[in-house]
Amino acid sequence: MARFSKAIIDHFTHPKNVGDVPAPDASAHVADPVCGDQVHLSVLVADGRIIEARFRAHGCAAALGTASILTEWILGMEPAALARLDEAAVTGKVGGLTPGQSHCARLAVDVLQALAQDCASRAQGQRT
Amino acid sequence: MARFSKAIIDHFTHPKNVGDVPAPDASAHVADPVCGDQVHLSVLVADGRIIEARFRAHGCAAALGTASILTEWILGMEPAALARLDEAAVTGKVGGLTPGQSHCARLAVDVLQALAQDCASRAQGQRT
Amino acid sequence: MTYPPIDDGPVAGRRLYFDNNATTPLLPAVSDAMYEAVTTFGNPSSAHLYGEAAAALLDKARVSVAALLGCRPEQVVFNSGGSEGASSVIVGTGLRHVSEAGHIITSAVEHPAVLRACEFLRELGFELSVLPVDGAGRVDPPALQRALRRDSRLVSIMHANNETGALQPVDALSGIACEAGVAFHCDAVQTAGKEHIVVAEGFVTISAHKFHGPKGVGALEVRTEAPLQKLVFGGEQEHDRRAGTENLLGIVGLGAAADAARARLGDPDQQSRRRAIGSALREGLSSITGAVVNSPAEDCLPETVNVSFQGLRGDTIVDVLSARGIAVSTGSACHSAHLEPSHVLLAMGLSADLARGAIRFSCSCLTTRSEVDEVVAVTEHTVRQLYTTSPGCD
Amino acid sequence: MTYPPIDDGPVAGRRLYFDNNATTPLLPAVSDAMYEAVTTFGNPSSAHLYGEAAAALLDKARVSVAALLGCRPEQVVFNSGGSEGASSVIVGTGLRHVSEAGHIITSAVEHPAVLRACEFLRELGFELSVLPVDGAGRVDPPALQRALRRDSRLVSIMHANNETGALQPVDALSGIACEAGVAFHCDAVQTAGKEHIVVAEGFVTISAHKFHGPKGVGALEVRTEAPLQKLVFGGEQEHDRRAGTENLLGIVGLGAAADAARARLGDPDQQSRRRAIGSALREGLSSITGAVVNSPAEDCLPETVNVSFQGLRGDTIVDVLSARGIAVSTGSACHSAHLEPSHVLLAMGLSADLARGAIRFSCSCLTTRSEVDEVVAVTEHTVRQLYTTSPGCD
Ligand SMILES: Cc1ncc(COP(=O)(O)O)c(C=O)c1O
Ligand SMILES: Cc1ncc(COP(=O)(O)O)c(C=O)c1O
Repeated sequence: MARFSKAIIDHFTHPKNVGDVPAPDASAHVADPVCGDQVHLSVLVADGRIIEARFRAHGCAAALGTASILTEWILGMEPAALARLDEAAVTGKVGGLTPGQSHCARLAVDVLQALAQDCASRAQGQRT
Repeated sequence: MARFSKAIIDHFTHPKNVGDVPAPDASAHVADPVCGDQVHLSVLVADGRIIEARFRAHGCAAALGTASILTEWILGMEPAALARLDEAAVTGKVGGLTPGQSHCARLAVDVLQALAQDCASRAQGQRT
Repeated sequence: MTYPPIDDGPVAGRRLYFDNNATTPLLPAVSDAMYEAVTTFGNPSSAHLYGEAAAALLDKARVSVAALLGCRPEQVVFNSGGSEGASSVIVGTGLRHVSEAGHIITSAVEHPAVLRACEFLRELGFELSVLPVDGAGRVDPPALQRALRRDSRLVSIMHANNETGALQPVDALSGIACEAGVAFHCDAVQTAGKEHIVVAEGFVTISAHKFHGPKGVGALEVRTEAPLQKLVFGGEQEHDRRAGTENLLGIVGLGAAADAARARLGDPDQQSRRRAIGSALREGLSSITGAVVNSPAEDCLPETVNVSFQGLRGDTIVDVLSARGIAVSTGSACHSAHLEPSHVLLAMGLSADLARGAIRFSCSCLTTRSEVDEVVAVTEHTVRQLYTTSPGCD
Repeated sequence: MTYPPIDDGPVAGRRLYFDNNATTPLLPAVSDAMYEAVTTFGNPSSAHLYGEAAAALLDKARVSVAALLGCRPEQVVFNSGGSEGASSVIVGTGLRHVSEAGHIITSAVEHPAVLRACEFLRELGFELSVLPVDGAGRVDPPALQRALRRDSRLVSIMHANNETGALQPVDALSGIACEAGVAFHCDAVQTAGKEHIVVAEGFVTISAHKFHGPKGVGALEVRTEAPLQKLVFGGEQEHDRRAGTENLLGIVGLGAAADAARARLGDPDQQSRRRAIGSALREGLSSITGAVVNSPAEDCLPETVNVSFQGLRGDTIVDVLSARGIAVSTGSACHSAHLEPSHVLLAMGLSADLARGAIRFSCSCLTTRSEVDEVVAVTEHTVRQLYTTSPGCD
């Protein structure tokens, strides 16, 4: 197996949606305590669906590529659905990860769950 | 340097004068106590010169080739002259010897000296 | 096969190579694979495209060698050849047990790569048992059973003997060692590519150049849980068992040679051809006056025929045949004017004189029947000539 | 030079190889010499024409390597590369003194081939002094003087560092060891073929693949009376100092690479071209925002530029550059998701973060000025993009 899937290479060489959404409806930042990789996601939500997503990341190339892929993947999703994406789903979406890159899927799941939570708590906040 | 001179190769592949001169005027047999090589020479002498020479030998290929070369080289020589041929002369005549083959020159000098002695003692025997 | 010409050969045209136990020519498939790999120059450890392309060649060769040996790819440790393979296991055992030493078992007919390494362990304080062999050159398995001790660290016994071709019962021997919990090493340098190697459990050493691969590359098969001490330190190449940037071209050649050998082993026609050539050589040589065949008739590599000519010296025959364009060897390394008789033949009970008269003819899959006939004829002529020249004969 | 294409490279057409300290491509003269030698397949130890032809190739290569090193041919011991060379001297010293042990001296910036072997000696009971280095990565000769003890067995210090290119004062260091009667080993794997190696007395390790020869072959220069313990046992090859059938094709390649390197070393035009290329690379990289050059400005191989980008990770830059067709390396082997900072850079006093941001660019005699310009431009673009992506930046 090659070290990187074609999708990951595409995304770390030509990352999509780099930066921060201005005035985001939700955002999340997670860091892997072992490898030090960090991912930051911020999104705009409209009509209960994500309509814009941006990322920043620090870490290995696979982590960067994965984060960029996430920003395209989650468009159109309901925030609550993010929490149901698991490592297997992420690994499949990015075109495969080597054992040494499996932390990228974990990090992605963590940031998606944090994002879902942030959406939920802000929605909660708005409702109350 | 190749392991064998052209002359030595010629002579051990196509040995000249193999065997024993019938009714020789002189003969000699020497053996190297270290490597076990043996050379036997027998000659006919007429008018004070060697007119026929034959050899038998057991040992390395260089010893065989050297013995064969000797049987041609000494033709026409006076028996006394044989005792004056030294290792350098033999080495030159056979086209060179490697350090591992230098015992062949020693063996040749030994057999030539023994042959000269045998000639001398037989001549002595005839005179008295 | 016509072999490449060699400068200054005195017998114009004749080139018969019967020294395949010393080394073999590359098969065209092997040199082609190496040519092709020349441009894949990356370091297999490098984390970029050049490195990945090189690593892919390495992986492919590892799969080929594993298929030849019938093991898993990760059990294959590439190294620089048979001597390193044997030394790494034996010296490695010495290093692992250097403080308490212990006991090592080998046989009297091993290659110097094994014998010298075992003798070095004796210098380090180990005790060494050297098992005797019978007239066929074989170790008796019960003798190994009796030699085993509680402090035995390693048993090292070869598969096929390089001088005679005699095969040891390594399956039984490795089973005995293994049952006693003692590590087993098999020097299979002469069998790899020629015979299936059946070792129950242990380390197996092979070398590419004995089966039409390049010289200076080989592999150690680690078919055991026994620990392997690194001897070459550095990076984590070869699953952290042998450091150093890999001999990529050599390993590619080894892989291609393994593929070709596996095809031969699985081809009944090639196997019967091989046996026919071996029999013709053995019969032809044994019919020469003065010949005594030293290779056993049974359980022997057919391509190896070791024969002594009574009263003659093997080194002399080798040199005269060489001058006639025929490459054979005495089977034992001869370093001085004083010809040492082979330790293998002495261990089999031959007299020193007969052992000094031994020469080894060894074929490969490239040897033809007409080459065999020619080599027998030239040997017969040469032997007759040497007898005529001998002081004791007429 | 255009490098051979590699399958599936995502940046069509671009292939820039700047990882020559990891390994180098074969020069055409080297692969030609190897192609030619393929048919000379004899075993150099064999006493017949095939063996003599092979031995002649071996002798020729030995003369070439001796000429490059400025030593006598019989001081050259061929082996399987740099890791074996270093291990053979260090582990060999361990084996020679295993009963009484003693003291070993090395430096903090050595290659793992030396460090791991020295650490193994520590396991055997030796004491190990690891000399520190200054900010340029250099050992201070008086520090060696102070570290020497009566029971010191070996000093092993490299010539050029593989990660930074920094040159050690090995002439002075070997002189100090030698005066104290302690054996000296110099790992000159990165200098052979690039710089003259000036070691007063000692063992010198070189490896062919670092100067356009094949991988898996090298030599140990024995420029000393100090004893050398065999590690690979068997026949009496290499003047009885390293057993095993010789890697003939590899050695022929090493010889041809040595001839070419000697020609380059003696050619002032090539030397000034080499320095100009190195300076352009260094200057280009150092002008990139965030760059800190770790290779010393003086006494450094011009072809090696080690540079850290503050706040970025070296392995990430390597992977992105690789995807863009540019081969560079972090300089330190990275085996896990957890990137270990380089022991060399840490020893020079860099912070772990800066050390993790290091990448090594290394040229060879085949590198062109336009390749340098392109690699600097792509690196600048990549680094800027990574800064933009970083959480802390804008
Ligand atoms: C039985 C046996 N073991 C070991 C070796 C050593 O192998 P290499 O020459 O590849 O080091 C050889 C051949 O030389 C051999 O025939
Ligand atoms: C300084 C240094 N020493 C030793 C080695 C090991 O050499 P080899 O890979 O030939 O075993 C290398 C390269 O890998 C090196 O750069």
